[in-house]
Amino acid sequence: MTDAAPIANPTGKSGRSKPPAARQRRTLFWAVPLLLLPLPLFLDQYKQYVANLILVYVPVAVGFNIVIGNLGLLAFSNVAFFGIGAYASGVLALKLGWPWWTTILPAGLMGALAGCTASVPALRGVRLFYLAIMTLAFGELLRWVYIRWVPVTGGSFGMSVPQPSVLGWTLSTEGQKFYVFLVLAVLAVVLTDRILRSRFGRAFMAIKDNELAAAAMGIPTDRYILLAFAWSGFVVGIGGSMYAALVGHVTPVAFDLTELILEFAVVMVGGLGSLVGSVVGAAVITAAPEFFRGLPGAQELLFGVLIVLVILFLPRGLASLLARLHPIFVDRHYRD
Amino acid sequence: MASLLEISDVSVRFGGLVAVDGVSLAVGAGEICALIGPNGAGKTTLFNAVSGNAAISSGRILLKGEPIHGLAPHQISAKGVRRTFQNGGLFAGLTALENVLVGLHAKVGSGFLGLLAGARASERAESSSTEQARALLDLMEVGHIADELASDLSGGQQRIVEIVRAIATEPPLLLLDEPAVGLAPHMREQLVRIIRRLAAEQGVGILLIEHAIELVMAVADRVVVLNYGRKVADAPPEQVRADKAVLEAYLGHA
Amino acid sequence: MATPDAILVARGVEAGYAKKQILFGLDFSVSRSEVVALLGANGSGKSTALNTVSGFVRPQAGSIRFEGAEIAGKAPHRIFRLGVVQVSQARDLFSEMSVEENLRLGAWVRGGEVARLLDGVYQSFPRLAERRRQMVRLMSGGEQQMVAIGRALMADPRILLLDEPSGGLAPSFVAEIAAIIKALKARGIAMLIIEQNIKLALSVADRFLILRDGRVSQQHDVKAGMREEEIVRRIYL
Amino acid sequence: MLAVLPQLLVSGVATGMLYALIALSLTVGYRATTVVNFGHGDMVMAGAYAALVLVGWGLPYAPALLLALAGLFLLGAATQRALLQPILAGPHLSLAMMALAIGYAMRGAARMEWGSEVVTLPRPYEQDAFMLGTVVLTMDELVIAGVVLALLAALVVIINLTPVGRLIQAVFQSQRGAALVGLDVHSFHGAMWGAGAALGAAGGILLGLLVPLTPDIGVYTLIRGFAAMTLGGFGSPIGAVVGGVVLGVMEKLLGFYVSTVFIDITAYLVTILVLLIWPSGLFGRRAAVRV
Repeated sequence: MTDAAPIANPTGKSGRSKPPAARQRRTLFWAVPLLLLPLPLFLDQYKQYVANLILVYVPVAVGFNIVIGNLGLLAFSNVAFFGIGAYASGVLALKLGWPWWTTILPAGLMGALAGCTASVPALRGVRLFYLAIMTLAFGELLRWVYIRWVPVTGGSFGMSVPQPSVLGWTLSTEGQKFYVFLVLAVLAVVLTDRILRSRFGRAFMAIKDNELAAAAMGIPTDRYILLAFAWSGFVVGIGGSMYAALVGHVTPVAFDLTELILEFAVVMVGGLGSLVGSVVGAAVITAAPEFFRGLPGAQELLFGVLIVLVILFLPRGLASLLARLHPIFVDRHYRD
Repeated sequence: MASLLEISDVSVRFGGLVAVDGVSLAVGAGEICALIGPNGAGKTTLFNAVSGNAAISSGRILLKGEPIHGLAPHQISAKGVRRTFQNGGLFAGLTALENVLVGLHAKVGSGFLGLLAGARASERAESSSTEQARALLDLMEVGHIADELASDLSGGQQRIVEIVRAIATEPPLLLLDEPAVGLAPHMREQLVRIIRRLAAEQGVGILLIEHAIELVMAVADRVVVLNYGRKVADAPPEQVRADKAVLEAYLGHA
Repeated sequence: MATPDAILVARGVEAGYAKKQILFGLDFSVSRSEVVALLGANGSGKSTALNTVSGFVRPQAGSIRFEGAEIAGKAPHRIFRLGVVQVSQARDLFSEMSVEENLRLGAWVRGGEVARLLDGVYQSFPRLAERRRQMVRLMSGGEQQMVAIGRALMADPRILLLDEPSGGLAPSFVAEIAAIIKALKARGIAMLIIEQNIKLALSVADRFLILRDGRVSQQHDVKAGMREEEIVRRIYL
Repeated sequence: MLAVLPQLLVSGVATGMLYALIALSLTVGYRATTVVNFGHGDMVMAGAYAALVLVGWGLPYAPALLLALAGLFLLGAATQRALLQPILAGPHLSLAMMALAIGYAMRGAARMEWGSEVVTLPRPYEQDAFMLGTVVLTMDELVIAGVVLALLAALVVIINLTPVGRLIQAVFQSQRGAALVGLDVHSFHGAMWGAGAALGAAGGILLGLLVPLTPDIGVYTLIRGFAAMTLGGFGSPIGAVVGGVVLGVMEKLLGFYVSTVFIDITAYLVTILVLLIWPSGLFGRRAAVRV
């Protein structure tokens, strides 16, 4: 009987851990990066590159997760934001000669603009698979723009991005990039955490759970869907800018459907709707392929199987495992 | 004096079906009006018309003398009409407290950029509304479950949290869609207490749909009976109970 | 409660959807050739009870025996094969097909003599015989209800589960449906009926059960002659 | 400029027939389960490679192709029953991801085997071309059109004249109704995904005539299948066929008269514009998607 628990007593559920206090979480978001500071001392150039790539995928996953995990819309426009950010940084640096660090914000803003565009179908009431297909087509359409707009993008061969610099300092080693990337990744996580814990984040999750009831609470759902897409585009766009700086070469191939599945995998394996999950997913999924270099296809096969297993047996991702270890990892887990 | 809510001659049609057929009723401030009738009588449709979830095909719906039909649900909500849902409209992935905070959404008022910059003002807005939400949950005797996820609450607790959420902004009008369905007796008593307090202490006008007649008898000042989309009775509870037309409505034809 | 010739016996059935339990220990039985009506207010669990018997809702606990065999938790198509056939509230007809096509599909799994069964249905429903080529979508609600009952009869059911057969029908059709159910009863088909229309329910049932909060709160013999007003009070008021 | 129009139309229709087949194969699975199979393109790819392998083993053409189709039927049915059915009641997100992941794994497996080589399916006929007035018609185009028409005719016959077809129609009209007459809906779902995969595989084998096989052809086909489905109206079999042909013709016309870019992007534009402006498409009714 559901109403068995008398109202005057707390429901005696001892197993459930309460969401941690905001201060505790903040500690987590600052302490982990601090612990990572000496990392470049222990890694060779290649391993450092992989570590940097993980940091690139942190904002990408965080941004993507907002739309599919927190807002709960099946939209695949994240690769479009990622590509726009990378190309924005690349074009500004290569064609206009801007130092890389000044292109980060514009890349984010371009991503946000793409986010607003990608939200149009959702605002017009398109949902479910229809929304997935439309946003997927949007991303692919952009990829053709990269391929065909040769004077600006360099076409299929892409463009070389000049060595990144920050405030006049050139980032010549992977280790130097690491520190800049770390700051950006931490900012993406901390700021997104602020949003998710505020009335905005609550509105996103309310919309996901019950759009009708959300509107009945006076939430202008359209405005919040637009906002979620814009912030998602902004954060992922910055990830794109970091990617351009890391790889030094931006090509259309990097933003195809395979990339979409990779990013989808990061979020699903890490944990839908969970910030901790976004970070963990980025680390696991980015590091894993490095074990399969020189074995074309093995990585795809393994990822495919891994995702299948996660959906069947760990639907809330690795974050739910961590949450069992310590309440500080307890996050907004995906529920259905 | 104009009533708080005035529904006059409202009809709602879906295709060829007339779900609500020329119904008029009024609810005053601090008044509790119950809407009863057999399945398919049009009760929920009438509710949806008031909250903006269904379009009316004729008639008028006035809140404090001002027309609200034709507005979007979130606009009607902003004007002070809050509702609960028949099948539980709580946000399952949020805690009880967060659900109430969503109810307070419009009042929190932190700006987006200020929030990103970590401005004191937005933190203050958050923490003061959090306190307010906790106080409300305490007031309604469910303070101890504030940090439980809504999906982990019992059916009764969910109902009460949903009501707390609806009244968080102190709306003048509250619509309750079958608040007692599936509730254990002791929870029903608590519900009755809360509904009466809202009307008496805060002057909230309440329109509720309910099948549990003992609850209707206990709280309602007036009972409106619908059958086949039409109003067949509008009277104090005891009178309705004895009304022949009401019994007929429930019996059906054969 | 369970008479020796009970064919359907439910004991302590608990069932529901996702996190919402609806049935809390439901007990009832239906005897051979008996018509039992399930009455109750909204949310009392009537439809869930029916759907649990037919396998569309999987019970979490309890036992449901049909002619001695445990059917709780079995897939709907397996329960159907035993002759437990449901007419759902939404009717769920094949709306782009003709009356006869719908009827024939009813016999598809249990595989009786289609011609004989068809004749039987057309005799019970002369109205359908006249319209055997008509597309179901274009028929009135009452006629569709006849198709739905006819389709169930094509499976030669051992027990028929009817979910609000008079729901949404005009008064003239309600009388007609009542006549049909009485005719089926005369043929000795056991039935479990959910019905909002209490007059209709009382006119066809041998026994009625009142559901409240997911269990049977009262059960009465129709012959005992409780006043209708009293029943309405016990259910709703 | 106008002189080439007939030629464009003919080759557009031929390519469009192929799209039609793929859209139809997607529709079969979708109609049965109301789940869009995002991994369907990879079933198409797998069909082509399966045929390649079997022919490579020296099997005669006809049995090799039939065996490939049968294999894909089993693969489609098995993945549906084992991996999708358990989560069918769950969120759309998981369903989409599951289908993508299955496809992704298949693509990986194909890449491990054939990743670096470009392979083509051998033809059992000469690569001739015919002149019809001024219009060139290649043997490949003829074969594609012929096979697709034959398959469509077979499907029309099966669906309209056989008991199985009646049952398929019944499920498409009301799943619950089919369950109420005793159908095992789960097995039926599996069988329909199998049928969709097999039809898609036929499309993949034909596609092998037009383009060299790579493990990535699935993506190419998936996008065009979606576009054709959207244009024709989601879930409508006739719509899928008509939408496919119209898309094929549009690609050729826009590609020639406007810009070659359109050969690549017509499918995307069609998907976006149709869903935004005209969501029901040519033959669709209100979208029947499980919520």
